[in-house]
Amino acid sequence: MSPQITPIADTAQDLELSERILAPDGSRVPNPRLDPFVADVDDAQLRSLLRDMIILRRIDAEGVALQRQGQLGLWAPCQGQEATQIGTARALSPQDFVFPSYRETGVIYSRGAQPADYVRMWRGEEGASYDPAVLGMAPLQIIIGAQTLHAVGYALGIQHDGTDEVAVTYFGDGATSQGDVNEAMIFASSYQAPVVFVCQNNHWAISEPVTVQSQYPIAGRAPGFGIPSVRVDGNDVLACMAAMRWALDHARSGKGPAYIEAVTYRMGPHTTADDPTRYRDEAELASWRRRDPITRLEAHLRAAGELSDDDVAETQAAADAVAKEMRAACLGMVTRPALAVFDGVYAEPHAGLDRQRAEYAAYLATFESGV
Amino acid sequence: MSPQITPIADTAQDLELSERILAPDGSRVPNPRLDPFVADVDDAQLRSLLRDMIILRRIDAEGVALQRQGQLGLWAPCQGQEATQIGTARALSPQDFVFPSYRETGVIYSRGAQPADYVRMWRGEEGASYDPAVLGMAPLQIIIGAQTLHAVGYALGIQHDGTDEVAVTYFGDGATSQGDVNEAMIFASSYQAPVVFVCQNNHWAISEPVTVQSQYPIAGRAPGFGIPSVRVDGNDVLACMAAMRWALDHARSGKGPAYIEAVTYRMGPHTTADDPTRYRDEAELASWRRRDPITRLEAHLRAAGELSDDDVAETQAAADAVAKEMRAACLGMVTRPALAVFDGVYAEPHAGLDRQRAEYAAYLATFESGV
Amino acid sequence: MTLGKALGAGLRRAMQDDDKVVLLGEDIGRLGGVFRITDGLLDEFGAARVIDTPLAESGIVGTAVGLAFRGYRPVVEIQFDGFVYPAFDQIVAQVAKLHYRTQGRVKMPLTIRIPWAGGIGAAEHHSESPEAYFVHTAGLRVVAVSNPQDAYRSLRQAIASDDPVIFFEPKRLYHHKGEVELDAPLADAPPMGLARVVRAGTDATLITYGAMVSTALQAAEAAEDEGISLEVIDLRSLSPVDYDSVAASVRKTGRVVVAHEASREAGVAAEVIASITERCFEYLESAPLRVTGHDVPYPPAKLEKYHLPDLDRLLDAVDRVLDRPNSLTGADA
Amino acid sequence: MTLGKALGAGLRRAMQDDDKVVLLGEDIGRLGGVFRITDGLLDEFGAARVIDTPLAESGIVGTAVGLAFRGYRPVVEIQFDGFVYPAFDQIVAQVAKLHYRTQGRVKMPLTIRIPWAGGIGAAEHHSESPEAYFVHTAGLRVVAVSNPQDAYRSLRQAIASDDPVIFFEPKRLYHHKGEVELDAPLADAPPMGLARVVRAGTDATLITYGAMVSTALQAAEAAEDEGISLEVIDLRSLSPVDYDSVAASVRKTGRVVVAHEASREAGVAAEVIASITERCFEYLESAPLRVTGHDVPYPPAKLEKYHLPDLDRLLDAVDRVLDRPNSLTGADA
Ligand SMILES: Cc1ncc(C[n+]2csc(CCOP(=O)(O)OP(=O)(O)O)c2C)c(N)n1
Ligand SMILES: Cc1ncc(C[n+]2csc(CCOP(=O)(O)OP(=O)(O)O)c2C)c(N)n1
Ligand SMILES: [Mg+2]
Ligand SMILES: [Mg+2]
Repeated sequence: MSPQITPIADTAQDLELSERILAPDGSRVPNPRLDPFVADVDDAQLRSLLRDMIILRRIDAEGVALQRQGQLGLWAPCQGQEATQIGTARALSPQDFVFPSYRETGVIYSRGAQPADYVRMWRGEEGASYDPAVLGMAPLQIIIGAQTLHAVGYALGIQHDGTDEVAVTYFGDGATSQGDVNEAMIFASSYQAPVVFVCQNNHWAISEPVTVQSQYPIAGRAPGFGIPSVRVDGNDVLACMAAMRWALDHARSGKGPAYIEAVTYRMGPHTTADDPTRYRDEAELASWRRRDPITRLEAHLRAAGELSDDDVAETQAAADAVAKEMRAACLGMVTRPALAVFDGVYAEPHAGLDRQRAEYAAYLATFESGV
Repeated sequence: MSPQITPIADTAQDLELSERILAPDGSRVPNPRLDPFVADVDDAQLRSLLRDMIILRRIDAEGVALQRQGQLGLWAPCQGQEATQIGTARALSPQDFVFPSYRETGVIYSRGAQPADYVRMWRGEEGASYDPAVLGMAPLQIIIGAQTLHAVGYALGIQHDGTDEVAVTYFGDGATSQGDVNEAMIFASSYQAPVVFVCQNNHWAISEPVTVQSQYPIAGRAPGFGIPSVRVDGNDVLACMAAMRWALDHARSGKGPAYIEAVTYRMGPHTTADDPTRYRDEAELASWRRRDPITRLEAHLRAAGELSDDDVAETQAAADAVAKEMRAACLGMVTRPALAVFDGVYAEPHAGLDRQRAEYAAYLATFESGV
Repeated sequence: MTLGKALGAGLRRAMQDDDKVVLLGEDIGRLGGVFRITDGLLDEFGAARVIDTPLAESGIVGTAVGLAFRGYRPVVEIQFDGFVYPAFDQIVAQVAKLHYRTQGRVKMPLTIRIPWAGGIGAAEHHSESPEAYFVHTAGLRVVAVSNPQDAYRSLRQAIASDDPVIFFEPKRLYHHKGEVELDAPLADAPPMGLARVVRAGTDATLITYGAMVSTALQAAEAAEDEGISLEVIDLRSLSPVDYDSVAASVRKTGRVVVAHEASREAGVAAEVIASITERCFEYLESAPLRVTGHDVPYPPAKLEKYHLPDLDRLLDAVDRVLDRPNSLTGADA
Repeated sequence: MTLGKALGAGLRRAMQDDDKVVLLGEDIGRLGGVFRITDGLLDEFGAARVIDTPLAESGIVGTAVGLAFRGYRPVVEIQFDGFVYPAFDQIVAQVAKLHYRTQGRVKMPLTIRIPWAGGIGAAEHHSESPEAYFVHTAGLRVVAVSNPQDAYRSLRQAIASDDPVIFFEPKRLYHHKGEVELDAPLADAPPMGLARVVRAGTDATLITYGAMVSTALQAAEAAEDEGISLEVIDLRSLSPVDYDSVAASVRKTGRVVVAHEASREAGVAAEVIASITERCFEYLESAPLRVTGHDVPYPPAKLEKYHLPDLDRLLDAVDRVLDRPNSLTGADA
């Protein structure tokens, strides 16, 4: 009595169900739906996408290294998801506003981050890693799915203001189970809000395979809420960029929300606190290494004679330079003084807290010599 | 890029999109999908369905009257939804367990309620109107959508026990916006739990038309979660029964959850505290009066020569008798004594509450003469 | 003007003053809300500013957070007290924390209006007193009103505040009337955080808020007949509590009763008593007492009169705090 | 045995004793939970009893409620303290109320385990102390453990209880070791609601729970060096609080400090102090004091040491409650 949906317990088959432009071996496959959205993307642009992905991978590796060295409390690696993040974020305009989860290092990068912007939160110095107004991006969100509703509200504001900006929200496959994410689709659909949902289906929510959340393609949920969707190969940077351009066009032109499921893979641990060998096969990881998004674009460009060893070496050097700056910014951070614990709770004076602060200041003062 | 879904802002068109067996004028229309599920339903059974609907309407009217007379604090009328409730509930087996919202008077009736079972909660005497174990039905649920998750958990228990019972949950069109209802679909799908979702789309959530919750057929959401669904004319008792039998068969035979959207109409106010003239057109109501579920079945049976004026008169008399019993049970209720306010909070002794109870008892005792 | 109408007037005024003020909630548009507080606002301000939402409280508050990110000042109506819990995560983990998380780069000038508390013979979940949950949550301000004038003024102050405010409206007072100065400049009003001495007295201090302020005043009158002078304080702001005013009173009377409808364990009265004890220990002549709802879920309507503190329970506590058992209730006589 | 292992042993034992016990949570199966508390249980009891759930806390608790309707005794793991809020509605409006709603016809023998509190340098939402919300909620029992023995025993008691129990596990103690009597009959154990005098003393009573019990013991040792005798009480049960034990101690010492990591306003310490004041007013020689987290959202990791009560802050409070400022901290010296 209902449309048949194919279960996707198996990842190989899974990937076949998604739209792509670049095959895993780097060859270009015609895609009548997506091609028009990247007709303008020439080899120079492809090289620049590759560059971003390589730099992102380096930033990510630096994050892991800094954590291992005790300089960060935690890091959530995005290795394997570079095409999804760089491809979609490249399609954004600066005026668009992003509501991310915690794994969108590539989106932070694409929004023009300064070196320290990657680490302030993970180092435990600040609640937010960067200034939302500067990057056009809400702080990293740890509560799974909560940000999707914020994006819808922001989009309602855009609608009310009558501008053509778009709100974009990123979330994982696990997040799709949260009530908030479903409510976000409902609100977005009811108000036809200019919001784009980007689900990064990286196959895992910590130790749970995506089949715990859904045994069916996640992109298949959106149409039931009246939201058009596309399921795209998340390791194909061109397909990701094309899908995002489609979605942004759709939202920007007043047609309401759009939904992208990017099928990708988390190659590293969930976070630096995680040990994925406890729950997943080496074979699965190996099969995804063969679908590495960076290798794929590199193969494509090399086959086209558009990439030299020098190009790659130059990019690696640039990436190392970014990583070095990030490290320096991280190590150079100065923790705020004790009383900063009270800063910024309220916008306006609060008698109770102000008194607590004063009491604590007096208490601290008793430790100061000579007092 | 996504399946087209037709918006359903208009109720006439809306109804056409649903499955039916009896046309609004009572004539029978062939329905290859649903007919097999009610092949055994003969005229005697149809008369008994009509009887139940008429009695239910009478019970509902008595509820309204008792409230107007100050005997109940509130009442949530189900007038107009008799076919949905009687049709689906008739398909249940006694072992199945129902998780209702607050408007399922017809389901309470079908589960074999005693007269007082309709009113204990609405009168403010008890938290639950009836004994869940006796009726095979959880207490009325006021928190919108919360019960749908309970049904899924109960269904998990059935699965674990290896029996062929089914958990069934009823909820409204408004409820479909709640996170809980969406999470319930996700959990049910992941575990392939034997649960049937029955959405009574009565077109309104208090003053909000269903289009605030969804501009698309609600039944269209379930397939995206991997749950087969059917959209049925909720004023066609035969179609409701058929759809429910399909859904129960599906769940009972280990195929997992099923979803029914019954498209019906709330002819009365949301509750006795509501004034629907503030928000809806008389014309809309009038058009739905022409689709009255009772009139429809009555027309069908009369056209077939299977219903006489005497039959109807007898049923009305029976309905009046039920209403009389209900009234007597209501008026005969004795409010529990003051200290009952402490009863049943915990299953086991609780030092804090036991002390409070003793203190309150001592306080009350000071008012007793001579103490 | 009734308290309900005063709230409506406050909303209207706030919307006129600042076009970033938008309202969101269930049934607040055409219906004007189940309590008619937003009556007429849809017609006046249009559907873009008076937004009927899908039936999902987390969705409502989460959407309002997004509007605040965009520079709006959303005012959310939760239909009844018992329906705020699905939004608890968004309130506690987002609304309360975003200002701190971003060190003020993102402001959360949300107002969350909650028709509140019991005594109206309602069904389950329609008579809750959840204020302590929000008082315990750093980053929120919590206001509870008790009369039309305060309702009008503090609702406007809440909306104008750059901080999130949980705004409790005692629903059993919606139809109560009182004078409202509609045109007095907001700048002249007492700040939102201040308590009010509703009645001056010398023998004991009765501290409460919301609908119980009038019960407390009745108690003070009854006590006066017996020659006992009670000071009655309406806290008005539950976070922060105006402990300067409270302590001034306690230093004068030395005896305190704190009353509310909410249940007792870790409720607001516990907070007030612990703080009073910290600040005024040497002034206390007897143990401060609590008169509260019992530690039970809100009972069925027919039993609520045994749950809610009433005049007699207040007087009984006053008797005890004054060490004269049963003199006021006269029960033993 | 570590506290974490003791909890695992408690779960295993409860599952062996009663096949109606089923576990639900995120990552509790193959991974054994992010803290490995359920390590090995999937292999031992199978996927039907150790259930990895979709990522939705309301869904987890709501599903557990349904299992309880069916006669099961579900044990839910919330992955971190800060992720319990999406389940707040199901906990407060369903878990806590169903027994009362049905007058005991439906039992809710749920245990909701919450890895809890701060001090581990974690990211936001991973160091919350939400216990007061649940203490304020009638219909729930609330337990907080501080050592392996209690963890093992009271988790089994919680699961065996026909009432819902919110079970707090101080995550910074998961690796702390202690003796655990694995085979002592549960029937011989002290009932779940009892507090424990961890160290007897005469000059002041230090009341706390969870990970701060060891800080309190350190304080008592430091005080002893100065000739001050502190009694330390581990509440263990936060609802109900064992006020008989607490009051007995306060009547002896006359001076009280209550400490917890959670923020202060309307927290558990407020409840304890208000109740002590009610019961022991005439025994109090100074104002009971609170040492708590500040009324701020849990701060970033680098600042948490300024937020959490530590030995010095406890000693400072002891000094003040004994009216001998800065004698113990020695800070002024
Ligand atoms: C409300 C809530 N519950 C649980 C968690 C713990 N948690 C953090 S990440 C995560 C898995 C998320 O998986 P997914 O959405 O697929 O995103 P991914 O980590 O794969 O990018 C979980 C369970 C959380 N942060 N918030
Ligand atoms: C969580 C929650 N939010 C709000 C309400 C208030 N409320 C009661 S019924 C109702 C409308 C429900 O509409 P629908 O789901 O369509 O069911 P119907 O009343 O039409 O049967 C609302 C908003 C509630 N009971 N629970
Ligand atoms: Mg994932
Ligand atoms: Mg409806």
